Amino acid sequence: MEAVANNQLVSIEKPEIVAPPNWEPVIIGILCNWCSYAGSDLTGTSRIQYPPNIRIIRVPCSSRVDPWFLIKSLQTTADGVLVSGCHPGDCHYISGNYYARRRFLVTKKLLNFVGFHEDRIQFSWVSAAEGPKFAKVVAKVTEDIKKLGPLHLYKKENFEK
Amino acid sequence: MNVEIFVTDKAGLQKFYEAIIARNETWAPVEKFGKFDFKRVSSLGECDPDSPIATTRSAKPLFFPRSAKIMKYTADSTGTRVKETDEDPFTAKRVILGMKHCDARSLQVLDKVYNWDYIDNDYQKRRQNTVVISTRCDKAETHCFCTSLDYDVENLDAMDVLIVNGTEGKVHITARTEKGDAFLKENLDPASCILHPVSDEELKKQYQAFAASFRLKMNYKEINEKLSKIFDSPEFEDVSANCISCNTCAFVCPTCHCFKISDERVKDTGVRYKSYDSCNNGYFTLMAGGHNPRPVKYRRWRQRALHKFVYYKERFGENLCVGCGKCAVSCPVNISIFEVVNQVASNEVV
Amino acid sequence: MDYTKQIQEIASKLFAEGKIDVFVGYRLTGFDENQVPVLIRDQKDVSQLVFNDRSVFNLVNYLKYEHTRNKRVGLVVKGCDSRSLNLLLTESQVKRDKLYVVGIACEGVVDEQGNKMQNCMECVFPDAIVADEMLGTPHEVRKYKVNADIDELASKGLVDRRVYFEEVFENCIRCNACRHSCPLCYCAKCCIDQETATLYNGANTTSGAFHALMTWSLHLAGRCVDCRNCEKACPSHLPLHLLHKWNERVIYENFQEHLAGVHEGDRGAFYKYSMQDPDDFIM
Amino acid sequence: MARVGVFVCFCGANIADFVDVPKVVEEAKRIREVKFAIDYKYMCSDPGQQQIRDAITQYRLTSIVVAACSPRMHEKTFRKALSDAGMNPYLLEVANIREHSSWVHQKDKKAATEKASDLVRMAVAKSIANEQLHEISVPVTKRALVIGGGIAGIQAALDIADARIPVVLVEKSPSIGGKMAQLDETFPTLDCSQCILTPKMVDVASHPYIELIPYAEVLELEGFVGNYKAKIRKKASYVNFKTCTGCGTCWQKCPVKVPNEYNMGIDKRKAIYTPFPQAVPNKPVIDAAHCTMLTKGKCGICAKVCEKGSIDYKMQDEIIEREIGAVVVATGYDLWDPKPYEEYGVGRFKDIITSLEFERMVSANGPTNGVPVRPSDGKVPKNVVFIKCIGSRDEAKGIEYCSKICCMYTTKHTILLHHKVHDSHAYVFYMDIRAAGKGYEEFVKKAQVDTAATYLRGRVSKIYKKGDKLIVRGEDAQIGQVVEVVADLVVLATAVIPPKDNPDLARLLGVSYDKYGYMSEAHPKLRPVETAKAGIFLAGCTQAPKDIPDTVAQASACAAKVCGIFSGDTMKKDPMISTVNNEYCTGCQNCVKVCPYGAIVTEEVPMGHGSKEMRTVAKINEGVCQGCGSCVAVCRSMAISLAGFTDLQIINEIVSI
Repeated sequence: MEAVANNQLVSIEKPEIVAPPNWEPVIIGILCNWCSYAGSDLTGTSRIQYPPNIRIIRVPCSSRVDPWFLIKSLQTTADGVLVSGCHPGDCHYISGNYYARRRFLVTKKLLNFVGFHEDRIQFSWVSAAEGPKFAKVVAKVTEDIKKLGPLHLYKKENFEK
Repeated sequence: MNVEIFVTDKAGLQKFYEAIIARNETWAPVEKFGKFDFKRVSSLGECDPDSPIATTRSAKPLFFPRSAKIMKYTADSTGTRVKETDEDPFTAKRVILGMKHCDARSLQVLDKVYNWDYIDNDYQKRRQNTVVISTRCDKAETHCFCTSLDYDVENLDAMDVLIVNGTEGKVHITARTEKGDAFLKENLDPASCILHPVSDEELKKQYQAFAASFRLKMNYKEINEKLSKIFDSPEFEDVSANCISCNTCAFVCPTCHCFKISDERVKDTGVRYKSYDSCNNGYFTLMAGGHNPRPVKYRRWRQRALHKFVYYKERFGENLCVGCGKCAVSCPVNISIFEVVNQVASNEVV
Repeated sequence: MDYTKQIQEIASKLFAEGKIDVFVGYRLTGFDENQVPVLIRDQKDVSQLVFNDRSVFNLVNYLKYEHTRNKRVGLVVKGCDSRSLNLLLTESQVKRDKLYVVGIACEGVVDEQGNKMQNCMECVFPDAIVADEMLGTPHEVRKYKVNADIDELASKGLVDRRVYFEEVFENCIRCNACRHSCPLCYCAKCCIDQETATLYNGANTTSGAFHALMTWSLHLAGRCVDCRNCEKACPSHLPLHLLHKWNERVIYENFQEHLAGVHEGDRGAFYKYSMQDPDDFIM
Repeated sequence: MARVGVFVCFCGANIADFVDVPKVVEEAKRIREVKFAIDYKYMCSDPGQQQIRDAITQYRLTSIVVAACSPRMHEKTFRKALSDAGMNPYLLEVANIREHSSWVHQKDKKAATEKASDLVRMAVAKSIANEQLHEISVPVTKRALVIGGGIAGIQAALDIADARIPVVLVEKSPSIGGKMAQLDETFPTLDCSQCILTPKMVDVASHPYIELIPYAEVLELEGFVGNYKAKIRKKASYVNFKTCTGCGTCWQKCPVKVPNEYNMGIDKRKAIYTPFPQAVPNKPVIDAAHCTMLTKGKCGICAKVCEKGSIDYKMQDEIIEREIGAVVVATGYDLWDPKPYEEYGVGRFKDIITSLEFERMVSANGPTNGVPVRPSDGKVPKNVVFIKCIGSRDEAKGIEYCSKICCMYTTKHTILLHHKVHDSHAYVFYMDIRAAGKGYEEFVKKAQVDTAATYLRGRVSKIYKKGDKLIVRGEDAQIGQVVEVVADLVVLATAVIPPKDNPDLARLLGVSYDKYGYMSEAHPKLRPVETAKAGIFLAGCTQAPKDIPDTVAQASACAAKVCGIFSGDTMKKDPMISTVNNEYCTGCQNCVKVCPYGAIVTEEVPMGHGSKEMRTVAKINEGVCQGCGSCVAVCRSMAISLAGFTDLQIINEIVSI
């Protein structure tokens, strides 16, 4: 609490870790090809601006996202992860996002249980038409994770930021 | 060397420990989740050096770490550069308290292999910089059989300082090596002790009581000989049937020293690790071409038993077993290596 | 709860009738009250078999090794064990017609100190679900209870939980006894054992242990039957049940009260879905 | 070791203005595996592609990273460049530094550059793990399914069938013809709609390659391009079409009267009916909701009077299954219900009608024999007010887009009014006159002169009743005054909207759709008739509002696409599919359970080398697999991998940010 009073940003999970000055979080965005990736392209074509912290990885479907991608991300380069897919019922592959949704919930709750702030792992449904929504989602996730401070849990030892 | 025996009482011992902890980097058995394990300690309150319960895992990780970083490298377009790894936390000068005799003995066994064709400098450094203080057990546990093996438990010189609980609350402290002698001079306040003037009779008495408490007894020479002849014994299949190949025995064993080398890379930085491995692991012997000479449990079990009691003996003149019983204690299905080797050896090949 | 005699009789009969090649049961260690799983291959060894409240280990685990593969197996299962057997049947790992299952209406087993195991006190299905023959008086199906440890830990703050689990992962020595003792971990090669440098998670460090245990518990989420083989196997005595029970609770509360291995053909919570699944955590 | 070439595009100023491109190149050059990196103004241009081709041979590159626009845009282009240079096209990775960096971080060049560098590094890391992939050949069922029998469906079906490819044409209503059959004359030529449409309808009915299934709907479509299986429900018509001669006695005698949909409910039809006289097929169906024999079991007159005994009250819905290679979706459009315009008195004033109602009235075969009348008193109106953009371009009440056709048909309506009622006068309230199209502007100009209609630019604010007249109050923006027009009849040019069940159909087909319910094309400019799902094409208003010439053009384009698929006995398929590593597969069959396409089966393989013991493993049917990766994520032993998106590729991306 003291550190906060001094206007220093600390890691929410490990308050002893203080963010370096001008610290910017790295967020990994894993997007499904048909809805969210197309939606993020639309954000681009519409020139809607959003914070530059997100790094986007394209996968065919949200159901391709194995929970260990999220674990690995948080253990290496990321301070937070966003996974985005098609809205329920709109999956290009019929039912992929329904399976993915179950895995996401359990993964999120489990990571939260062992001490990660729940906002480190976020999910969204963004359709190919929702360019503005994608920008809003990224802005929100970035803002959330900025508040949480740097992630310093179980990082791989050879990871140097 | 000339043996001096210091005699003190429980309180004096506590003071001795406190002095050690205050002056040295000290490792001692600490309880976590109901099991004891060697941990770095900063006060006597954290640990229990005289715990009658042996540590679940041996002191091996302090000399042969679970995952040692053997190098660190970066790779970019200008080339691959090996970077200095962080300082090895185990090569600092340190003291280990509360090591049982079997654990201490295991270091002598390991020394053989680490000084063999390749001299492992890190290991040597760790050994040289460590003072081992060992307390003799008062009583054997269920799976203990150290007295049945090829070393003299009573006159063991694997520890630098030996502590023995005598009668009437007396505690005997002896240096067993020169390093130990020097250490005692530095850390033990002679004022709190009586210098034992006479023979070490009391120690002998304690040892006899301790030796009498063993349930398991075997003739290791017979075992060595019989096992060397029964490579094809079908008995191995029987004794390995309830093994679940879980590797626990090798990981807790003080003498198992198999490892694997693997790289982990993030961004352009990689670390090369040397981590524990176990011959019970199904793909321990899997070769790059896909062939696996030990695809089934009994072959792996045979390797384990024979390596411990035949191969190592042939090469280094020692059993690769110190009779600590840690494997049997930790085995999820309560398999005891004592029973296994005896069972195999008792069924001679026709 | 002592069915030693009955089980010896059943095994003896099965061998005499030539119905089985191997019988998986328990025998005494020979030096204390604890028991060792035993694979009996001959009628003359049947007298080794015992069964009482110290018959803890889930024998279904033995169905994945070469000693039982493609053989006709007799097997003793308690309630939790039978649920894992149910999953193995569903996941085509064993063939029902090759098994002779002796089901136990289980009164609960005890740990090495003789105290009743925590999972037995919270057991929902004490009676074997899959069985050719039942021993004991059947129980009513009990109500699902949230694990007490979970409740306590979940009510703590984020930092406290982090501190607690950091200790857990730090004490893991990555011997993999947990996964080898788990009847549901039967993969030929575990996904955690990767060799490629970027995929590698094998380092025997806290972060490696975190990765391994997280991945492992997610692979068992919605499948774990709470037999606690893993916890008993763990040489560091880690509270592994916390991860599984937490997942079980999340799944039970969110996915139509799913419990693993209760119904034949139910593969676990991640291999089905419902339109009613919670969606509010997704933006 | 991998030798990667990195090619960074300026995209003119699109990337270069907001990302420091030379810096990105410089950063890329620092990566160990990158052996060549360069920037260029337009990488997608031929000289740009030439650079890639040259570098591949000169630097012996093993994979290529192009940092440019979205891979959804030019991945194919660059893949082609790779294969032209003799390299496997799937060794390409695209780093999306335009849509994901330069266009969205225009205010922060430093951050955008950093991000672009990261994206390149990720793409390089991924590309190192790329494998050579080869296109897959899949056998093709040469039969097309056309959904919807309006002019789009008719045109597509005829064009495909003329190429001697069998077509199954499914129409929801009892007759094909669609909306165009309801029109009187068509702009800008004032052709008689019926005269140009009905011959095509007859052609459909008689074409040897067309199987017409009217009064039916598609229930299920499973499979994949070239190998779909469609389940079609043919609704019970209660009339045996095989024996019915279409004589008409039944509907003449039927006592039940129902509002006639074809005439927008202005007159009545019977419970047994053909939608209109020129219907194809010209056989009646029984409207089960209204027939008293079917609802109450009383009547049965039609069965009595039918000489052929064609009436069968016990007829059931029939499920028809067809194997299909490609699908054309031509479900057309609906008109927006103007009810939200309460201030106009919609619903309260009978003399406010929609344009399609007006169209039916002025139609020669319409309910009023071609003369417009006031619904309230049947009198012929003199002053008629046309109001455009009802629902269109109206975010508050209707939809945002322009319905495209209303300007033109309203112009047409002023002409038709002028023709039918010589002494009438038309007033047109408009926002803009959008007359882009061949002959359209001329048509509007001529109409304005010929009809002397009064064009008032402005929105109508209110309509109220005064006596039997309607007073239309609106603004004339050109003179900046509020005007009031005394009208006998008000015609609302209601917006074009997608059919209500379009999203349902889209979901059933696995096609994406936009927020209005129009189905989405694969690319708005370059792939306007394809959907993102291979083998499914869009014709007409199911994609967006359009007029008849555009619809017909798109329908023919669909036909060309379908014929393209069917040009060989097999077709090429993307190799981004799953494969099973038998060594690791445990045979648990979780993948079989979650695969949405049923693409995974099991096979028996030996336990080990030369072993006689067998075990079960999963096997992917590569023709059926669509590459979603669901199976990969549920495969605990990591035995399945998805080409192009392997675990190694994705993790490489993650760890190299």
